[in-house]
Order: sequence, then structure tokens, then C-alpha cells
Amino acid sequence: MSAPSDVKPHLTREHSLNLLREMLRIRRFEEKCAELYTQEKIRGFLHLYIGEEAIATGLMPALSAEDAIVATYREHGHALARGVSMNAVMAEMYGKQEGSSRGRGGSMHIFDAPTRFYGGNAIVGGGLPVAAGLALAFKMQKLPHVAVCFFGEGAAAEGEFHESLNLAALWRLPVVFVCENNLYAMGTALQISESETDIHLKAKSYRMESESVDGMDVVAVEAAARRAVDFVRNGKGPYFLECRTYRFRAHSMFDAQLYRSKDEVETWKQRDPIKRFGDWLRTSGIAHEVDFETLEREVTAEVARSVAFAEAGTWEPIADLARDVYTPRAAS
Amino acid sequence: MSAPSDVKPHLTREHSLNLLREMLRIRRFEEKCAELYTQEKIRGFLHLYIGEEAIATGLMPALSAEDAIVATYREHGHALARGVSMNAVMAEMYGKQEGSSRGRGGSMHIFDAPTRFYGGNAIVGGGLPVAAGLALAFKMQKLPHVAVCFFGEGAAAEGEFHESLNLAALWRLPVVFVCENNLYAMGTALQISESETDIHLKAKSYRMESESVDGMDVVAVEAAARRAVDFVRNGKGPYFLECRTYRFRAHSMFDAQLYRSKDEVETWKQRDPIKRFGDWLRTSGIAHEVDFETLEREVTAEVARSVAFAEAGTWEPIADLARDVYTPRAAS
Amino acid sequence: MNERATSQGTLTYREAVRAAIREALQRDPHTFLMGEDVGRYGGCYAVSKGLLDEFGPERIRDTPLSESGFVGAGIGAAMGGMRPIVEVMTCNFSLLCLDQIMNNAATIRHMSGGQFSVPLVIRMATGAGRQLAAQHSHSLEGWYAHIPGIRIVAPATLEDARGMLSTALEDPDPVLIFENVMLYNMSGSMDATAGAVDIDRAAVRRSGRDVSVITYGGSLWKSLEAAAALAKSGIDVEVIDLRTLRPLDDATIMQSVRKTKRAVIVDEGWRSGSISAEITTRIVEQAFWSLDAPIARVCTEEVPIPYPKHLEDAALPSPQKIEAAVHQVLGR
Amino acid sequence: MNERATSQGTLTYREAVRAAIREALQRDPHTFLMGEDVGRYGGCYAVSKGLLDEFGPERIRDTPLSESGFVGAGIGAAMGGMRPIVEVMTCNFSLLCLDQIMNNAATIRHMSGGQFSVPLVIRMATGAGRQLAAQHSHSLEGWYAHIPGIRIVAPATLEDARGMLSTALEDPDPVLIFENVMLYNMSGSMDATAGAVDIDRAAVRRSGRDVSVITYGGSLWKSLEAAAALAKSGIDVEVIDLRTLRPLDDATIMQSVRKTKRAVIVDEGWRSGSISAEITTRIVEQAFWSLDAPIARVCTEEVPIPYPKHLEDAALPSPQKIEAAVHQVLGR
Ligand SMILES: Cc1ncc(C[n+]2csc(CCOP(=O)(O)OP(=O)(O)O)c2C)c(N)n1
Ligand SMILES: Cc1ncc(C[n+]2csc(CCOP(=O)(O)OP(=O)(O)O)c2C)c(N)n1
Ligand SMILES: [Mg+2]
Ligand SMILES: [Mg+2]
Repeated sequence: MSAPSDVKPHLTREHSLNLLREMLRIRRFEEKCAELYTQEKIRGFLHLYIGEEAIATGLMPALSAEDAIVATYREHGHALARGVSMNAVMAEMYGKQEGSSRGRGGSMHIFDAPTRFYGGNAIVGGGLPVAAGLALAFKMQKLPHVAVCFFGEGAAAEGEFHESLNLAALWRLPVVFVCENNLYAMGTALQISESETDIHLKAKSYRMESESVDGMDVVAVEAAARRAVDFVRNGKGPYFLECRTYRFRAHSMFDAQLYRSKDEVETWKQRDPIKRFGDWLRTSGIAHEVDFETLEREVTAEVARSVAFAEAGTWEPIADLARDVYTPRAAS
Repeated sequence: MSAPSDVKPHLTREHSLNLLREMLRIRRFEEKCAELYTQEKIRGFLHLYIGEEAIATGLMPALSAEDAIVATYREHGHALARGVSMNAVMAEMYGKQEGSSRGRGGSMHIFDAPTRFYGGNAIVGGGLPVAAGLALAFKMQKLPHVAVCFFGEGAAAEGEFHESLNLAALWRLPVVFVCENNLYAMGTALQISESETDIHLKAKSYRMESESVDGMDVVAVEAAARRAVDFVRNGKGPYFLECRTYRFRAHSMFDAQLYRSKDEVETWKQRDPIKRFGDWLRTSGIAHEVDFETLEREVTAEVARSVAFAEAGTWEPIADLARDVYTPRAAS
Repeated sequence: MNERATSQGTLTYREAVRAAIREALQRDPHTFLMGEDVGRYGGCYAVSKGLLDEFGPERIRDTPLSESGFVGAGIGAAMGGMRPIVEVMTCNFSLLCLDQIMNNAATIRHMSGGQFSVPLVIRMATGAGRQLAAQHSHSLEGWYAHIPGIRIVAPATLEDARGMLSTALEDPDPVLIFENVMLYNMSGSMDATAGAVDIDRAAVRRSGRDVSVITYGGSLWKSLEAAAALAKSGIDVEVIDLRTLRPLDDATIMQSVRKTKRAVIVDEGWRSGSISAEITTRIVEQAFWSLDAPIARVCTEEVPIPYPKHLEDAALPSPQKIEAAVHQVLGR
Repeated sequence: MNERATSQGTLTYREAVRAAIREALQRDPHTFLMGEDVGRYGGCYAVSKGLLDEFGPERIRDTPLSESGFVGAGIGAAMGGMRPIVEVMTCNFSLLCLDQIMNNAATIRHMSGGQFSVPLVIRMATGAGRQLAAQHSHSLEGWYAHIPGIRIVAPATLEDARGMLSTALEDPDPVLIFENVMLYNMSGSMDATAGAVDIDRAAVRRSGRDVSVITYGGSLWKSLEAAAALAKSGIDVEVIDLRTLRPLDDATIMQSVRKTKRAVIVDEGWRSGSISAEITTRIVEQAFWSLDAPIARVCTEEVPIPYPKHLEDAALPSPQKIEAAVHQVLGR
């Protein structure tokens, strides 16, 4: 089984630079998306992950290739960190048929079979039962795989959160619930939506193993992720990981952010996961200025290539409109 | 405000005999209903409360006339204990227009405006949000009323349980959630449906006041009910009361009870709330044989009268079929 | 549920469904049945009685009362390599999982650009007639037929009760099977070797020249009864069993209407927006010029189903109402 | 959402709805607005922007992500003496509260034999056209119109956006208001004194002799555009705005069809089972002999809405498709 046997992240220079690269890829990719949105190259809803990159980045190294992932409409970072090609993601943002979902889904519905990326679910809470089901399938087939479900703290108020956590704990399903607690559900602050604001305690009420971790610290997230995945893969039941984080940008492109102060945003930006990890690598001498420059150069180039790829992409013919509503039947 | 100032039940002879009478009224009424069901006088689903009488009986004395009640399809006992006339309830079981819901609802949908009895909800968990809403209305209108919601432990797995408890705790609504934990949801035992089988702990995870009480002991239930209602009426927020009980009869009339042993049922019958309280009244000298005989005689007569009333009841004309789908508009 | 005594070679609709489930579980180790009370209780309509002993609790999986949770889990399990049969006791409770059905099961293949299909079978009981009142008497199959991405079937005969499940399990996409509660006790003899049936075509259950009565499920038998009565007065009725409500078999419908030039559509949904409207409209679109008279429909009155027998009967389609409609379109 | 600059005297559809809410809250202290992000965020479509400051958090009540919970709470609050306006952000999420709508809001009056009405107004956004893809582009108003016990309205004009809410708040039963997302930015001038409007009758928005185009909501404007274009080629189209989808105003529809003898029905629901089928069927039932040609309908293609603009446009009704349908029924 391809699962990492050791649950501690090895902060080799190589691994460290990879973590930094992943976070930077997400950041630069999304900064470009915001730009493209104003140019109307990308339409619909666009939810940026900027500020939260450490979570998807720290989580993915703990997974094996066969593990399944279910994410939300704020999933570009997860798709990139999981290994969906940036070209395919950018083309999907454009709605081109070279996109990961052949353009049908757009920003909120990135799906990718090769990396077991099950979307891209835009109904808050809607992904949790599905993730539990994937885990059920793995367990019933005696497969060593794990299902990982990402969702925001706002989803914790939904009935499906309750039903899914109970099912997972009751049936000891191999699923890791990763709650990205960025303190707001659109404009609704945590304390306005939850009587119990300590999210990871909720999991305990289902007798589920849980912990809370600093979601702005990629190393802490990776360590926690390895603990969680290791626990789950060893058949000990589900695991709930709350990652405390913050959304630096608006909820979507239509958000005046009347609900929070500039100060609050600025304070959190001091904890920017990329800057923070970068500084640490610098001071600890693991990485040097030249490394950062190379990284920036490479990532900027990759983003540029993805834009070129998407621009060069093609529109699916209108004649194919009804495609993929049903699976073509094998001619019998 | 008509709320009881003292939260301790006074076990005067009168009150004690009233408690016993209420439990006996429910018991004899439902025994008759079972009989009438085999005679096909009562049709559809029939869910008996036999064995659980101490809960509704102990709860109601803690309420004032303006308090609102929401119950389930197993609600005959609650309706009777609340003061809905036995005639109206029996006529409803028959489907006669003299019934509490004019016969439209039947066994599962007893409604009664004068006693603020909001049904009779047959969708498991469906009553919880409604009860929270009634409490919200009371709070917003600064009324001293309390909403009480009865439901079974099976409802605790539903998403609406989660959403309602959070709303009630978050908004500090004057609602008492009474979970009648009879250990089974149809044929599904508690441990097969809940990862956390200690139901009242669930409430704590919403930071809601909660306790668990012996639901086979009418005095214990009344004491707990008074604590709960007093707490809620004093604006301290919602209260969750788990009553541990047992259903002596089948879930409904279509239940072969393959899921539990006769022994288990017999053991629980040893704790019959009526026998238990009666014995205590006898030994403690509060009530004497003659009291029991009178009670039996009076209750049997009342049940007989209700059957006669229902039999004499009339069928709503078919011409009125479409009635009460919409509220008649004031002729304008 | 009392089983009608079934002599050698004969069986009930309930037993036919059970046989199909048993065969499926024997045939494919990836198939399992999941739902409320399917195991220890034996199924709310006793369909799965005995299967727990044969296949064990993993494959005859009792779930908590969490419709959205376990239907969503069925979707995930299907994508994860299993072949789930999810039983939602009755369509009355399916509203709680409609988000999972419409926003996930029906859309994932499309949203993912064809990468992920959802081979899920959902069974539910439907229909009124048992005096279960307003919350337990819905007929929603025609309403569900509005949703692209799923297939809707409604077996009316023993062969279809058994065969449609097998066929549904070969379908790569979600199939919803609606079993009418009034048919479970219907018994008859059936070829023991009966298996999968074609579900793409409607069936002419009785051929006639004068008028086409188009129906399905529980209403098929009412229609055949009406046809028999009408035959006595020399009216030759053709009765079509739609069998599959989505997609509709236009060819068979039009062929019949072009022959008879008159149509009556019978279904148990509430009149406005029932599937009879869609069928009427397709006839108007495709066979308008062959019509010799307006199309008539016999549906359920627009009222939540009342409890009393006489009112429930008055609300539902009946052979008498069908006869009247036939006379109306024939003008005699 | 960028507000179009609105000069003196003119306002947007969004502002019209806001004005109606403000008036209602000023008029009746029992009225309050509750929903996700209606307060601090200002409403997902900025409808309630500014109202929190004016009325405070009790009456402009942000809710957790708990659709079933707060809609059910709205039902309870309505029965408890309040006059709630519940905003379900969009009909895409309303599937999560459909049980509360169908099994409680729509049935309680009937189940209770007329004792309890549910004076609840639910507002939701509906419709596609913003490239929000498969889970965020539903048009479910016509589908909801199947449910007895509720009223469905779909304001298409500024006057109706403002007036229908006032009228709905005078209705003793549940009213669902569907606001098309493409209309929020529509601006125009409106009589400042405009208030409640009659919602029992459809409106002839353009009178014509040759064909009746029957529609509502967002499709009204597409239909009027088509009518204008057709006028150039000498085709005189009558355009009817249904306004209320349940109950339908048959009289106005039949009056128009009897005059023009031809009808095209336009709605944004998926074709099969869309409300156009119900309207077609009523015309067949009530005006068959006045028809000179088959009725045509222009609906949304049977596909979950794809993200790319060209595919989304191809899936939806358009003026061009409406023109084509008119030519078809006219045979020229
Ligand atoms: C069931 C449902 N209700 C409402 C919405 C609208 N909506 C989209 S995102 C969102 C906030 C979710 O917040 P959270 O779960 O914390 O995730 P975040 O956006 O903060 O990452 C809301 C209300 C939705 N998509 N689904
Ligand atoms: C949402 C929903 N799912 C399923 C059912 C069918 N059903 C009726 S009662 C019941 C068991 C409920 O058990 P519990 O909540 O413990 O109450 P009890 O019957 O034990 O009093 C079930 C599954 C229902 N009525 N509603
Ligand atoms: Mg959040
Ligand atoms: Mg129980």
C-alpha cells in the first residue's frame, strides 16, 4: 500500500520547496484568475482560496494516489495541490472543452478521475454524505483507500454534516473530514451561526477522533494530516481535522465585505502561510533568495502557460449540448 | 404569568391521583384503540404509547395554558394529558368530523387549537424546526410562553434535529426538547443508529442545558419537567430532556417485533409506570384500594363514552373534499 | 403486513421484489441493500424480510434515520465501485434527500464532463389508499420524472417488480424505482426463470380500438377494471402501461393514439403538474391532427390526502372515474 | 452585484423588492426577514442591503446554513403569531427544505381540519443565465406549482416585484415568491405610491390577434422581444404574463386562446413536466375546439445547465426560439 508509513513530515530541502511551490502555484494561479474575471474570461461565481493555501498543500502529501477527494466550490487549490494539471483547471475556468470537466462545470465543479478528484460540489454540505459513501465503498471492498472531504465551517450547521458524521463514526468509515474554518460563511461570522463555535468539539459528540490545527502553518497541517490519514487508514475509524484559517479575499467576486473590518483582514494577512513558511525557510537556511526567485519564475511561467492553453482551447460544439446527461449505453 | 413558581411537584393526594388517572386514561384509551383497530373501526397507522405514559403525564403539569406543544405520530397520550377531550381524540381516530382535526388527520395528526396542540407530525424530526419557530414567535413577541417538542430517539439522527438544536441554542429560544428514548426506532436499536448512544450528551454539544431522567417514573419526569420549563421560561435558553423509556407494544400494528426479545420486553414491563406509581401510592398510604377501583371505573366509563361519541359521529360530506386546503379569504 | 397465503408457483409483488434483490446480491458481490429498517425489521413493507439472515448486516445494512445522509452515501458508494440499492422507505420521506438526488446523483456525470457516472438504484414505496393521511400518501414518481439525469420506473406487474430491479442494476446511471403500496400484496404466478426485463418500452396491457387509456403502476389495475366494465357496454379500450416515466416511450403512446384517436390519461399525482399533463402535451405536439376529441385525465384531487376512507377514495382515481372520462372523450 | 446607476424616480427590480420588504417591516411589527446572509452581508443578491441598520438583527435575522431548520422555524413562527418573510437564497437550495414546505407548510391547515393556517412568505431567487452551472441554475417554480396548499407567484415587472410581496403578506396561507436572477438589475420608473397588487389574475402584457404567447418571470421579456420582432413581419402576438403559477388563471388564458386560436408557452423549466405541460393540457381540456394548430412550447433543454455561455444560452429559451415556435404554430 502506497500510504506513507511515517506520520511525521520530513522537512528536507526538497520537500520544503515543494510545499512552498504548491502554495505559490495556488496563489499565483488564483491571482491570475481574479484578473481574468475582470476581463470576463472567467464568468459565473469565482471563489478564491487565497490565504488558505496551507491546508490543501499540507493535506495532499499525506494521501496515496488511490485515495478519493471531495471538495467544494472553493476547490482550485485542492485540485492543483492534488495534481490536476494547471492547464486543465484553467481551461475549465474558461469553460473550454480542454478543461478538466470538459468545460461543463467551470470554477465550482473541477472533477478529475485520474487523481480521484470527485469535485467541486457547490451545495454547502452536499459533499459530506458522498465522501462517507466513497469511504463505505472502500471499506466494503476491503481497499486501503481513504476518502478526504473538505468543507467550510459554515457547512457544520447543515443537517447533512450531522447525518454524515454520525454515519461515518457509526460505521467506522475511512474518511477524513477536513473543516476549513475561515470564520465566515459568506458574510456570516461563526458566532452568528453556531451555538458551539469550537468546531472540532462537534466531532467529539459523535465519538469521532478530532483535532484542531493552525491552518496558516503548512507544516502543522501536514503533520496533522499524516496523523489523521494514518489513523483512518489503519482502520480506527473516521477523523475530523479542523484547520483554522482565514479568507484574504472576498467570498466571491460579488462581495462588498461589509461584514468584517479591514483591520481584521490585515491582522490575518500578517500570518500569510506563504510568507510565513518562506521566511522560516530563509531564516533556517533551508532555502535561499535564488530558490525563491527560481520558484517565482517557474510558477509565473506555469500560470502563463495555463492561460495560453486555455486561450487556445476550443468551445464544445452546441450540437453536443445534451451530452453526458446519461451514460451512453454499450450498443447491445 | 400562570407558570408554576415552585419547580417541585407537590405530591398531594389529589395531585397524585390525577397523575395516576392521566396515565390510566392513556393506557385504557389505547388498549381500546388496539381493539378497535382489529375491528377496523380505526385504520391507517396506529402507534401506541403504552409503557411511555409517565412522560406526557409528568410533563403537562409543568406547562401553562398558553404554552405550545408539538408531538409526533405517537401522540394520543400527549393530546389526552394536555387536555384534548377523549371524545375528540377518539372521534379523530375514527375519522369522524367531530374529531379534533375534523377527521382529516386520524391517529397521526391530532391537532387542537384551544390547548395549543400543534400536532401530530408524522415525519420523523419534522416537528423540531416548527417547535423552534413557535418559540421564536414567543420570544419576539416577548410572551412568557414555552414551546415543548416531543420526539423519539430515532429523530436524533435526522439533520433537522441538528439544525433545530443549533438554532434554539444560538437564539436562546424558549423551547423544551423532550426526547422519548424508547431504545428503538421501529426495528432499529439505538446502538445501530447512533455513534453516541447517550442522547442527552448530544444536546451539550450545542451548549444546551440537558439532563436524562427515568421516563418510567412519573414523579421524576414531573420534577425534571418543572426544572426544564422553569429554566426556559426564565429566559435562560432551551432545555433538552431525555426520558428513558420503553415501548411495550409493537411499533405500529404491522410489526412482528423480530428485532427484540420477549424477555427484554418482559423485563421492562416490570417497570410499568402505572403499576409502579400505583404500588408506591398504595404502600405509602396515599391511595387505597377503593381509590383504584373508582379510578378504573371512571376511566373505563370515559373510554366507553368516547367510543359511543365516535360511533355516533358523522362522516364529513364528500362534497367538502377540497375544504381546508386553503384558508377561505374574507370576502372583499 | 399480512402476506396473502401464496400457493405453490404463485407469489406476491412483495416476494417478486425480494426475489430480485436476492438474485442481485447473489450475482454481484458489489451489490448491497441499504436503508431504514431493511434488516432486523425486515423492511417497512416486509420486502427484505429474511435477507439479513442470508446476507448479513454488511450487505443488508440498516441505516439511521438520515435520508440525505444515506442516499448521499449511496451516491458515493456507487462512484466508489459498489452497486448500492438504497431503499427510501416511502417517497414521502424522499423530500429529505431530494437535494442529493437532484444536485448530485442527477448532475455529477454532467458536471464532471462525463468522468463519473452514478450507478445507483433507489427504491421507494409510493401511493395512497391505506388511509395514512396527508404526510404519508404522496405519489411523487411523475414529479420526479421532471429531473434530467435520472431514470424513473414504476413496476405494475409481478414480472416488472422482479425484472425492473435487475435491469436497473445494469443501468450505468441513477434509477429510481417506485413501488405502489397497494400492489405489495397482489399475488399471481410467475415464470420462475423470469429475470431482467426491457425498460425502454411501454407495454400495451390490453389492446382496443376506441380509446387509449395511458397509465402505470397502481392505476394500471384500476384502468383494466374500467376497461373490462366498458367492454360490456361495447367500448373497446386499449390500456397502456408506461412502465418507465422517464424517459417516456413516445412511440408506443403515439402509435396507440393514432389508432384510437382518443386518449384518457390516468395517474395518481395531484392533477396540476402531474405526469398526465406531460403526456397530454406530447400527444398534442406529436399527434394533434389524429385526435378526434380533447384528451381527458384522471388524477388525484388537489388536496393533501385525508384520513377517512370515503374522502381518500374520493380524492384518488377510481375505475368509475376512469369510465366516466372514457365516456366523456367518446361523447357517449 | 453592481447596481445600475438609477436616476431620480427610477429604480431596479432589486430596489423594488427591498422597498416592499421595508414597507412591510414598517407597517407590521410582527413581520421580519430571516435567511442566510440577509443582514450583515446584505443578501446574496443585495436585496436586503441596508435593512439591518434600519431594523436591527432581530428583524433582519441572519440564519446559519440550515435551510430545513429556518424554513421550519418560519412555519412555527407564522403559527405562533409572527409574519415571517423567509429568504431561501435560491431555489437551488430549497430542495433541502422541501420536506418542510410540502409536508408541513402545505398540509398543516388541512391535517388540522382548518385549525391552523401558516401565513408564511418564502422568497427565493430562481433561474439560469449567470453561468452558475448545474447546481446553481434551476428554475423550479413551475415544479413547485404541483403542490396543493401553497401559492406560487413569479413577479416579472417592477410593480409586481414590489406589489406581490405586499399582497403575499395579506395571504393567510404559504406563498412562495420566485424572483428571477436576471431581473434584479432591470431598472425603470415606478409610481412611488405603488403598493399591493392583485395576484389572482394573469396580465395581458401585449395584446395581439394571431397567437398567444403564455409565459411569466424572466421569460416574459424574451417573449416581448420576440413579439416585437415578429410584429415587423406582420405577426401580431399577444403576450400573457401568468404572474401566479398556482393557482393558474385559466380564464385569462382561455380568453386569449379562444381569440387567437394558437398558443406558444414559454417557461424556463426543463421541458418534460415543466408548467408549460400543465398549461397546454388545460387549454386542451377547456379550449380544444378553438385551436387551429398544435400548441408549441419553448422550455429549457433537458440537461443540467452547463457553465459555458454558448451552451447555457443554447439550453435556455431565447427570443429566437420563441419566434421559431410562433412561426411553427402559424405555419408561416
Ligand atoms: C445549501 C446551500 N446554501 C447556501 C449556499 C450559498 N453559499 C455558497 S458558499 C456559502 C458560504 C459557505 O461558507 P463555508 O461553508 O464556511 O465555506 P467558505 O465559503 O467559507 O469556504 C453560502 C451560504 C449554498 N451554496 N448551498
Ligand atoms: C423522515 C421519516 N423517515 C422515516 C419514517 C418512518 N418511520 C415512522 S416512525 C419511525 C421510527 C421513529 O423512531 P423514534 O424517533 O425513536 O420514535 P418512536 O417511534 O420510537 O416513538 C420511522 C422510521 C418517517 N415517518 N419519517
Ligand atoms: Mg467559511
Ligand atoms: Mg424510539
